[in-house]
Amino acid sequence: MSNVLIGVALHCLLVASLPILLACVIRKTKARMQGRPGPPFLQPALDLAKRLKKSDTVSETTSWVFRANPLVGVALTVWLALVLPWTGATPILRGSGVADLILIVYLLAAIRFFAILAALDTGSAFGGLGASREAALSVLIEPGLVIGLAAASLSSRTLDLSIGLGSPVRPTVAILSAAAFLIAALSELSRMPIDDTTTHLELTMVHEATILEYSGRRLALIEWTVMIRTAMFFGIAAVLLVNGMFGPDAATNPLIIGTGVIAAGLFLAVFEGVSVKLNWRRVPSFVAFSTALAVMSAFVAAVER
Amino acid sequence: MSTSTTTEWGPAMILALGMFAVATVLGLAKARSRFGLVGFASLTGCVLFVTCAIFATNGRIVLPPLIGLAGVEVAFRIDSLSRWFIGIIGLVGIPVCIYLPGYLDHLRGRVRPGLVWSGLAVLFGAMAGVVLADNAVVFIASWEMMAISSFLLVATEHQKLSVRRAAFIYLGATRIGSAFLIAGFIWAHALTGSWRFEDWTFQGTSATLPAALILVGFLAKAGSWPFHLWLPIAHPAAPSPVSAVMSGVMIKTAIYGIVRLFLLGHLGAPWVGWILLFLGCVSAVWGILFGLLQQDLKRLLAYSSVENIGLLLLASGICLVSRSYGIALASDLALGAVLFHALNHSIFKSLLFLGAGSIDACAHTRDMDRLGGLARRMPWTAAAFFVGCASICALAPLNGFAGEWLIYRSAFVVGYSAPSGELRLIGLILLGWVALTGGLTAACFLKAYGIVFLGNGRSGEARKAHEAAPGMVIAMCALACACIGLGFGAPFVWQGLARMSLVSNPGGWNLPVFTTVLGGGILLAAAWAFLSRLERTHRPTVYSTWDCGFGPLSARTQYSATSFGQPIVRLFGKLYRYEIDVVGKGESQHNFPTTLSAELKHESYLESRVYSPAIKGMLRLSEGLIMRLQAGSIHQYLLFMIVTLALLLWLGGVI
Amino acid sequence: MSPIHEAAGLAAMVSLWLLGITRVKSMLWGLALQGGALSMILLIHAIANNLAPEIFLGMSALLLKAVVIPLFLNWSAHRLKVDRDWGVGLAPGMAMLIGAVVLMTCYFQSARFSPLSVPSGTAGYSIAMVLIGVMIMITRRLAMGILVGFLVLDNGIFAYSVTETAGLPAVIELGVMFDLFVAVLLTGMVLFRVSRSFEHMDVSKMRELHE
Amino acid sequence: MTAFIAIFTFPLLVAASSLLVRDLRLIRSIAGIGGLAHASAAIWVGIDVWRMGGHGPGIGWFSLDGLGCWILAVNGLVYAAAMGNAALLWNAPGDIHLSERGVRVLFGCGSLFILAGNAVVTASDLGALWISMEATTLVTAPLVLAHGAKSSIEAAWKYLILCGVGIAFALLGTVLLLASSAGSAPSDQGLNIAWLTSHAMSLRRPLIDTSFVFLLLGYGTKAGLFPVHNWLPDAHSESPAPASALLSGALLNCAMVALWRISDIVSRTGAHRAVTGLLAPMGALSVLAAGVMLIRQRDLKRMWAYSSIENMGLMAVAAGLQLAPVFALHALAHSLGKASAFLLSGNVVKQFGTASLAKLGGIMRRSPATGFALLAAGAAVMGAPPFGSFASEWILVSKTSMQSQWAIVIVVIAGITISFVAVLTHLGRIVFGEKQPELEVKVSPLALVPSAVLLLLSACLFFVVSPAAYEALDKLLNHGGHR
Repeated sequence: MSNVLIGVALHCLLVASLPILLACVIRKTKARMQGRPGPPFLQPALDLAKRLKKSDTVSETTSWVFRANPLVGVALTVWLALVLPWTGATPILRGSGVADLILIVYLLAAIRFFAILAALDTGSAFGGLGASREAALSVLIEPGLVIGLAAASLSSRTLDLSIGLGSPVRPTVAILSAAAFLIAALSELSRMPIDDTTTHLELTMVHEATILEYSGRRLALIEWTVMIRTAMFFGIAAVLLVNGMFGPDAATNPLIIGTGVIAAGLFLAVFEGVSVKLNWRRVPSFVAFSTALAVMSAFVAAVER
Repeated sequence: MSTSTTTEWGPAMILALGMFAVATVLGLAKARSRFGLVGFASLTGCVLFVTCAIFATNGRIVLPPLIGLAGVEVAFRIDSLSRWFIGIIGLVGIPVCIYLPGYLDHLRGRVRPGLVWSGLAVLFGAMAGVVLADNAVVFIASWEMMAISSFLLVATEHQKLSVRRAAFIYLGATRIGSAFLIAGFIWAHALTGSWRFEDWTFQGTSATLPAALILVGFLAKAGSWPFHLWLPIAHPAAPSPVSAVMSGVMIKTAIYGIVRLFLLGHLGAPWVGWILLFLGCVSAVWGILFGLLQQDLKRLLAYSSVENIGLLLLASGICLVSRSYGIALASDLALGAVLFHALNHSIFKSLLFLGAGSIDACAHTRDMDRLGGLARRMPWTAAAFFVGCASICALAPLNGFAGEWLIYRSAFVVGYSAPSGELRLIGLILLGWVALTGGLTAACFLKAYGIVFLGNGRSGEARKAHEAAPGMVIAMCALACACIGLGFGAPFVWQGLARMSLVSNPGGWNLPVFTTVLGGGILLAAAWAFLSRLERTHRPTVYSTWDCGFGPLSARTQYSATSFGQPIVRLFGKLYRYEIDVVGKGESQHNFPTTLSAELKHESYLESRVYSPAIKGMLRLSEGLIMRLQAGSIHQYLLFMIVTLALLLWLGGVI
Repeated sequence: MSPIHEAAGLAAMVSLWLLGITRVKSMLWGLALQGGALSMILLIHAIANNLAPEIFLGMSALLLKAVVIPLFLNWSAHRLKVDRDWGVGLAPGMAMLIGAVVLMTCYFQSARFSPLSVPSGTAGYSIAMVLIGVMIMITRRLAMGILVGFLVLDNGIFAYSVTETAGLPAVIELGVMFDLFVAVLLTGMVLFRVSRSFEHMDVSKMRELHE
Repeated sequence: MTAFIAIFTFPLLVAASSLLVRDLRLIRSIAGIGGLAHASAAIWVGIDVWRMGGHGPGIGWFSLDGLGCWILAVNGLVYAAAMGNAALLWNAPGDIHLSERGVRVLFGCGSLFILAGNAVVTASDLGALWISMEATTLVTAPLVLAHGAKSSIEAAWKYLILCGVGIAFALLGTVLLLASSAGSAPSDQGLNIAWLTSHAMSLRRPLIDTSFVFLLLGYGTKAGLFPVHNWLPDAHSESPAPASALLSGALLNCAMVALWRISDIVSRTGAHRAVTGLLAPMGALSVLAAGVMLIRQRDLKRMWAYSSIENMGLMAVAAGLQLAPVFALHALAHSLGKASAFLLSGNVVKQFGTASLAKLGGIMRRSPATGFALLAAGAAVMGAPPFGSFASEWILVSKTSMQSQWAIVIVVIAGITISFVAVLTHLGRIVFGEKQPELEVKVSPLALVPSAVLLLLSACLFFVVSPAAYEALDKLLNHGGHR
């Protein structure tokens, strides 16, 4: 009992700290990759704090959706971070079914739903552009996401990820699923090579275009949401990989997974430093690759039981 | 023989049907009344339906044989399945009855309200007759009445050519469908010698042909691919409350038929499950892909009905297939999914159609590229429509999610417990397929809500729109509340299904909805409290949307319905030969056109390659036959006679 | 060879001749001859068996088929200025050739149509007359020719009933003949209206009612 | 005896008055009253025969039996409605549609026709039946001619010749039947239906087949079955509407009765396969072909004519499978619906001056009652509930499938479906839609009454057909009478 309590406390602690740490690591590494010293290590956290102090400017065209979006986003993301087993420690309400795969996917969809509507709410061309691209991306990634994770948790016979991801799984399945999941995560998180988070050219934006109208506190909330989501996705990918390669025990070790998340962040930063953004028209085939990996994983999981 | 019932709820059910009969007569008699007694009678009937659905006990009702066809009695049966669908009819009926008077106000001068009321009353009564029918004859009689009343309702605004065309396409489709159904029923009757559904037990090869005929009949009514063409034509043509009933409830009667005969009945042919699975998969994606293309809001909703019917068929397919492989849990879950999703779809789809009706009535257009910014002008409608959209996108924890979750779960159960690898793989792939459908649905309804309600108005009408009449708003809000309530109450609904012994596994629902809602809600409240605490000192500044410094943004710079769907549509462009023709005019046309226009082209293969040629062929056959045979020459006529004589002599064995 | 057989053969030959000629007046002569021959069969049969009603029937048939109808048609042809019918589709000569084949086939296949299932020349002749009557109708261009064909067809049936059966009851047979007479009168009336409205008698050009 | 006087007197009176009475208005009232009186007499006689278990009085070659009485009553209803409609419609002399002489012909020949028709259905001897049948052709030809236009002359000519040839074949068939009974039948009984029925087994086999083929072709031509239907659309579309109603609602029934009587005899001779193998498929083929031909129609009355072919096909199927009650029910249902459809088309033609489907439009807007009634008539003809034809078609299809005649069932259902869609599409096009600026003649709303009454009766029929009623009808038709 006390073990569980300690695990949950650790999980909450990691949920609070790991995302910001990851953001700092990525920012610093990227700067180093570009050959410049970059801002202080904790700059992302400082930015958040600064923005939270500022009041925001809201377009007169907008309705309640625009104002509600950051709140919904942050609330649902934190909830997901709390219930998903992405840190290696025990998530809250483990095994109660709240981390149901389908529920998770649709909560993510709800976050995206609000984000897209908020983008359309501003009535600007960029908002619409970002919104329609986000919608197209989500269509592309959802099947792979669901198939991949379902295949990974097939042997545990439950859709509850807090159990499914921590139970034994065939290495092949886990690695295929993890690869599929990572690619899907890149698009879900709007990272390179799908989307460039730091671009200043509106016509190439995806995620940035949807939040173009946000400022001050609400922007801070959104940025924090993005950080948590990034960490969470890397965490799940890390859990999958570690579980596949070293077994469930390693996958439930916070130390290993935490290191894995940071390592993934480092890897991403290096990758973003050397890769170029894909032509929007070639994105579908890139994401289809993820779906194909997921289907292969499902094939292996289904056939070799 | 007098009325005999084996349930004490028989009189109530007959009273409910009688109410609709009264409403029909009243509506015909007082063609100008908008609500009055007609509406009251219909409303009472619907309330009685819901009451019966919740409390009635099982049993049969046999009426004196007013119309006895070939020795068949007029018998109705109340059992769990009928109660479930009667409840759906009543639940949609009540808000539609509340909504209708306000809507009819907008159609004043164009239609006679009383006639719409009586048409609706017949439709409700006939749908109830379909789901209550104890034998095939009563079923068919109600089915035909349903078809004709809905045809008349589609033709309400018959002054418009497009409406007339739609009505007749609908009539033709539904008639052909019923021909198949009747043929199948007769065949089944010939095999078993009984008209009662419960006596129809046959398996194996003898079941193949009757099952195929019956299935085609049901699929045509349900609007499944490839029989769906009438649906997006007929539903938008009808007045919105009627579309709500047709899309929300009427096409579900076909699902009822499938559940009654195939899922719960004994009309088993081994391939039925696979066919349902295949057609369900195709319909789901096909319907929503075409929905994404639409600019007309009601057409979009109609195509989305095709998609949802696809999901229902898919679930039915899972149910049958997994049962044939002995996976009890999966078939149980899938059956629950069919029933629950049928209820959910009828609620949110009628909500959305009513919303579209309000938009049509208040902004005078359904063309999404002429709408926009309605959220501020019609806040209540916007709120209700938002709930409907969120629900149809299956956002947790609304009712749309609850139904789809059951489908996912049944597919997953197939995935881990099927006896063979192929089947397990199919289960997993189905998960992805449903997810794909879900993603497309989300895009489609993001477009519907985002383009119509958000941003700036794209036309004068949209900018001058006003909130709908109170009755209409109340109806929509009631449905929105039902969406939320059913979503939260999903575990109870499952228990209800188990108590009605429609599903056998009381623990089938294992998703802690309340915990999620509670946790998410607490976090949301916390975030809101935090933000409003911060905002107490610094209020947000209201300013215009960023215009890149070029001055006020025109509404034309916004994304339109077409452009929103474009990235996705282009992904699947090969499926419907999607092309955009951009035409520039002006001197140096290529670089500096003075005007630019873009035209979107797509082609529905089913229509252009299958149905049109078939209809054209039929016309040509008729033309040819009639021109050749009735050419006006008496010599030729006499020759026919001699040829016929020779033929008859030969066939008769004389020469 | 009984006289009955001879008379039936004569009637059949006449119908074949009618199939091949084009002059309307000659066709009417032929029709009269055929009617006369068939009435004679009835008369011979009746006198031989001394049946009073049959004799009366035979006399009226003779009057109607050999005298009244041909005369009426002759008068009509005169009034309508109908002279020759060049035929349509099949040339008269060809038609006659085919008619001959039909006649011979019917003769040799007559067992199928005779009550006792034995070859019976008269049954064959009768059926042949029916078929040749229809052939005449199909190959004639003028309304008058079609009418003649119809009468030949009717004569064929008459021939069958008098040669192969005990005969229809006399009253019925009279009724049949009365109907025939009225039909010819009525058709004649229609013919007059045709010639008045259409200013020709060419049936093959009457094709206004078609789809 | 009184029964015969009752059913033959009134039409005779009307016919005589149309020839002798000078005042057109008087003829109209006489015709209307005569029609009603004849209908009630026919029904009275029918009830009498029903009560006697299908046995009725006879006189000479004519006697009453169950089926005869039934069709007699049906024809009586059609006649009454047609006369009533004609009386209400042609109120002014100097009408552009029909001359005074035309009106006299309509009343006179219409009444003579019903006389001949009564003779056909009551005939107990095949010879008498043939004579009466030929008489119906002869007296209805002037009806087709009544308009006096070029096209009506053409139609009348084709009608006379084609039906004449057909009927001649039927005579040959009759004579062959007589020949097949030669030797065994007492004199004067060789064509008696009752005798033939009871001694069917003693008839000579090969001749029976031949005779049936000729009779089928002959009376089938008259009934308008598929490959030999060509006279039907022309004649029906060219005659004045009440006459079309008579032709379609009563004349075709007479021909079907003849076919019924023949097939009843032949199926008892052991040549049962000839009946089910020829008559029923021919009927099914008619249903399908008429359905296909209905898709492309340009004229309202021609459309109804093709639908008559379809319905005769259905009756032929019933006759071929020896389903007496279905046969009778469908005869009634079709006559009620089709007569009202033709009468309504007459109103439409009178009102809008055309029967062309392309030119008509927006009837609902100009006279809602007519439009609604036209739709209802369409439903009644095509077998939609709540009209009698739905009941009869349903029973026909289910009984056919009980006999496992799958090919026929499939063809019939396909035909019914196609024609339903086709007819309702055509009707919808003219009933709904915008008003079109065309000539419009005021027609007394009373002129709708006869067709409305027929439709109401058809709706009543839908509710009356119960298993008990079916049994009773079966008993009436299958016992006594000519058997």
